[in-house]
Amino acid sequence: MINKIRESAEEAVADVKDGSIVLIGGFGMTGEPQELCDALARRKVRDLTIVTNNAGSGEAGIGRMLAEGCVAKLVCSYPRVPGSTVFEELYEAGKIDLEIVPQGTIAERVRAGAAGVPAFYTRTAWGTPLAEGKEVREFDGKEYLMERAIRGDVALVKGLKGDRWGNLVYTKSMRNFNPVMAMGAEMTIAQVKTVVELGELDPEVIVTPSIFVDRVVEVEPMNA
Amino acid sequence: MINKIRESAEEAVADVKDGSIVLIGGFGMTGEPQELCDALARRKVRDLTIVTNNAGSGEAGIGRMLAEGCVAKLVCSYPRVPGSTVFEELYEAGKIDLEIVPQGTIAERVRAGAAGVPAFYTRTAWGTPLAEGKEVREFDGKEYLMERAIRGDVALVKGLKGDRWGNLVYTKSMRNFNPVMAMGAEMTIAQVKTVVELGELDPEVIVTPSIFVDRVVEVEPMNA
Amino acid sequence: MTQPLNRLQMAWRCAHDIPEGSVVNLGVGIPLAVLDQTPDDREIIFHSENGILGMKALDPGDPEDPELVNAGKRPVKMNPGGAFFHHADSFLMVRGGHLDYTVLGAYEVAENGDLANWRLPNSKTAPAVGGAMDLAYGAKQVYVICDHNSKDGSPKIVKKTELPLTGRECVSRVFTDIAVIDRTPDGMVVREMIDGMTFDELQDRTGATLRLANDWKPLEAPDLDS
Amino acid sequence: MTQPLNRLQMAWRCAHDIPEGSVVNLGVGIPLAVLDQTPDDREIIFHSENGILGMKALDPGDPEDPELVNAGKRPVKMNPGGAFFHHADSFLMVRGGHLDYTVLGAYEVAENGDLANWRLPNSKTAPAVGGAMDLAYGAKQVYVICDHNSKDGSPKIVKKTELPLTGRECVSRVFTDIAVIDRTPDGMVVREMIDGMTFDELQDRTGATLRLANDWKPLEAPDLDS
Repeated sequence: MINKIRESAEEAVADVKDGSIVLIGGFGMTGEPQELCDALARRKVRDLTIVTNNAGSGEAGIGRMLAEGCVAKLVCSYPRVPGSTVFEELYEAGKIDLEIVPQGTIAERVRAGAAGVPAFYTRTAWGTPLAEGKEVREFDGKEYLMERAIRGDVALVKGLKGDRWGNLVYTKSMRNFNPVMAMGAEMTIAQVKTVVELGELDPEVIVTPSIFVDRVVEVEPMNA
Repeated sequence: MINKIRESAEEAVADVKDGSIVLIGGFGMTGEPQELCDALARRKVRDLTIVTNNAGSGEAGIGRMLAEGCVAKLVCSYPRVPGSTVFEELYEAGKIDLEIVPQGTIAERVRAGAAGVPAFYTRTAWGTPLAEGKEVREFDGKEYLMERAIRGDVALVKGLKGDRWGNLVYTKSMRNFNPVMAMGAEMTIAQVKTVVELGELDPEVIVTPSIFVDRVVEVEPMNA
Repeated sequence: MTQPLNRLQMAWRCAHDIPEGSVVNLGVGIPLAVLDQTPDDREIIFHSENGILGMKALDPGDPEDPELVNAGKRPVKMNPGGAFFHHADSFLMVRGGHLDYTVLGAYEVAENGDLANWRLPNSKTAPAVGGAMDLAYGAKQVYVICDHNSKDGSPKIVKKTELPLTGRECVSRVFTDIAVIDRTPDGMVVREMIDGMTFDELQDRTGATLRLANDWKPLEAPDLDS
Repeated sequence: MTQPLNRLQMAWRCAHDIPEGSVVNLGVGIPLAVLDQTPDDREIIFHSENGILGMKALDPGDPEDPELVNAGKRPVKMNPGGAFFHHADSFLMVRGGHLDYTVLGAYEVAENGDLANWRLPNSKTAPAVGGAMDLAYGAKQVYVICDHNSKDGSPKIVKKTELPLTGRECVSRVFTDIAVIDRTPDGMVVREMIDGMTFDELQDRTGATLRLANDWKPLEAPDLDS
């Protein structure tokens, strides 16, 4: 029997290695897999590169991973959000690398990695400082930048419901980056509010099909 | 008030021009927007390039467009299906151009066109006859082909339900290429089994959001 | 001379120019106020880059749902006909040219339409771009709402930008507190300016070379508390 | 000598090698028969490129639904846990390396793993590739089911392919009517051959150079009507 259910966030992240590339879903607090991030932070994993849209808020989740010194590099579009004081301190002290990527380019680079596309061209950021060092190529009279795929070792995502095969559904705007990150890593770990019986999720409405998910853990969220 | 509902298939396709690139959803008969194709065929539109997975079956839908001489070029992965006699005759008589594209490359090229990506790299078809004339480039020690985006002038798709904003849902494996083609054209025309009131489709389960769809027509399908 | 428009009035004036049926993305900051200023009888589909089409401003007393927020991470609600989707699909919409309008803030707009809105010079804080660069090239029309001048009086509409760019030649119209200005192939054209202001006064407060439209009108907005 | 396996037996033998929990795509033709030959107590997630995970073979008497078909356009049904998605997502799964196995048919398999399965030489009919090229490079393991020899006796497992390629160096295991053969870094290794056949006889019927595994076993399958 296929059973991807894990008993705890600790168990689910127990073998994440130092130096991993970790994709993390969420947009600000909404959809951030906070309990999985906390479990990683408690393990004091080191030298992670994390790919996520923001830099965490407050002292839980991504913010806690930063505070615990787990993160060597942050790839994101917008590290400045209210409450992201930890990141700013590390950044000003030169203790963390930052790669700023336009929000849609993060999503597209991760999707490309998920789709076996090593590189693609996009207009976004052409002619701006974020184009520095990137190949420029003309198609049909317009110039585009070449962007490389991002592939994660691990993805941490948050869903509303999940089943033992790994199917996930979300709710409202907590969906955001979660299904994208879920496709983008060798090992995808999902925290959900509720584990449901196999077959309970309608095949028409599953957003992240089982194939992308390796582990599912039901957590009691702090801010449920 | 936004109202994308059209009264008939004829009205919905009335202004499709000769020479257009027309993306057509469906996989074999399943999900093929037959009544829209028939309406185009009756108009005897000429010199179309159609992008679709198969070459139609029988004498309705895509098969009828071929029989009526609407199609100058077919871009597809698999023109040989039972009942696709019309295509074979045109092909053997040299009366139609054929571009064979791997099935996933069709989907990815159309999605790229929808996403503002003019070109991307893929491993599929590398080292095969379908790689001829395509740029080869190495990333991380492996060679890939460059594929160009496909962008349609018109897309014809089939849904189960649609609303006046243009939101669509499908059922089971009729979904197939339909949501992909729906994203990929300047003008997307959807035939649905049922037009529903705005708000009746749950925002969590809409597969093709309104932004991609320009016209919706309720048809009484022949094989309902 | 009429008072310059406040922020809500600028948002109101911008909302006024967005026709029914448009799909519109609103940048963080003043542009998000367009959501509240859209006439109730006008059907507009608002896109939020975090995966929403059809969002709507909360009415006073509406419950706030932390799982239903806009790009500024503030709670919103949904119109009938709305839909949720993930970030890759959301930015496919943005980057594939599917949005009719985006409304963005600006530090500088150049007379060729160059936009700078993400990074101030000599900033010690970490850079942050969000979805601005995606939107600048993605939407069919890029509208900008910004004060006409910075607090130190320097113009935001300039001959040539000096700040790091968000996108080149992308801005189509600018709504400021004192004017509405189109970027056209022939340069910057003033469509509206507040009553009592002369063209010369407006030009003095502007870095770019302006031209006054023959059919220019006074810039007006209802009273709105900002 | 034992009878060569029929098509259902080849599919059964292949199904036997796919472990529980795998995600598997089946090519059109004999490979699709693997769907029917999978042990009931083994949970395998079957992918169909037309947008299905979790499909299942119809049981006798099950209704046929024209809107629920596999890649061969034949009706199927769903297992609990299945999901529908569109073609771009479906081929993201294929091309992004998310499938554990694909099972394909073959005209030729070369000893370096090159696969030709889409185009016969001098064919007057239109070419047709479907999803074979996507699958050949996409799945982690590419299994092939084919007769060991063509009707004219020529081998399908060859030194070097002569037909148009589907993919290079992609095949990992071949199930024929008389043998199971692995493609390894050291060449083609025979894991099983039917009882009573000698290695020399098998080699005579094969274009590629074979090596017999030390722990080779007889190739066996239950009676199945083809």
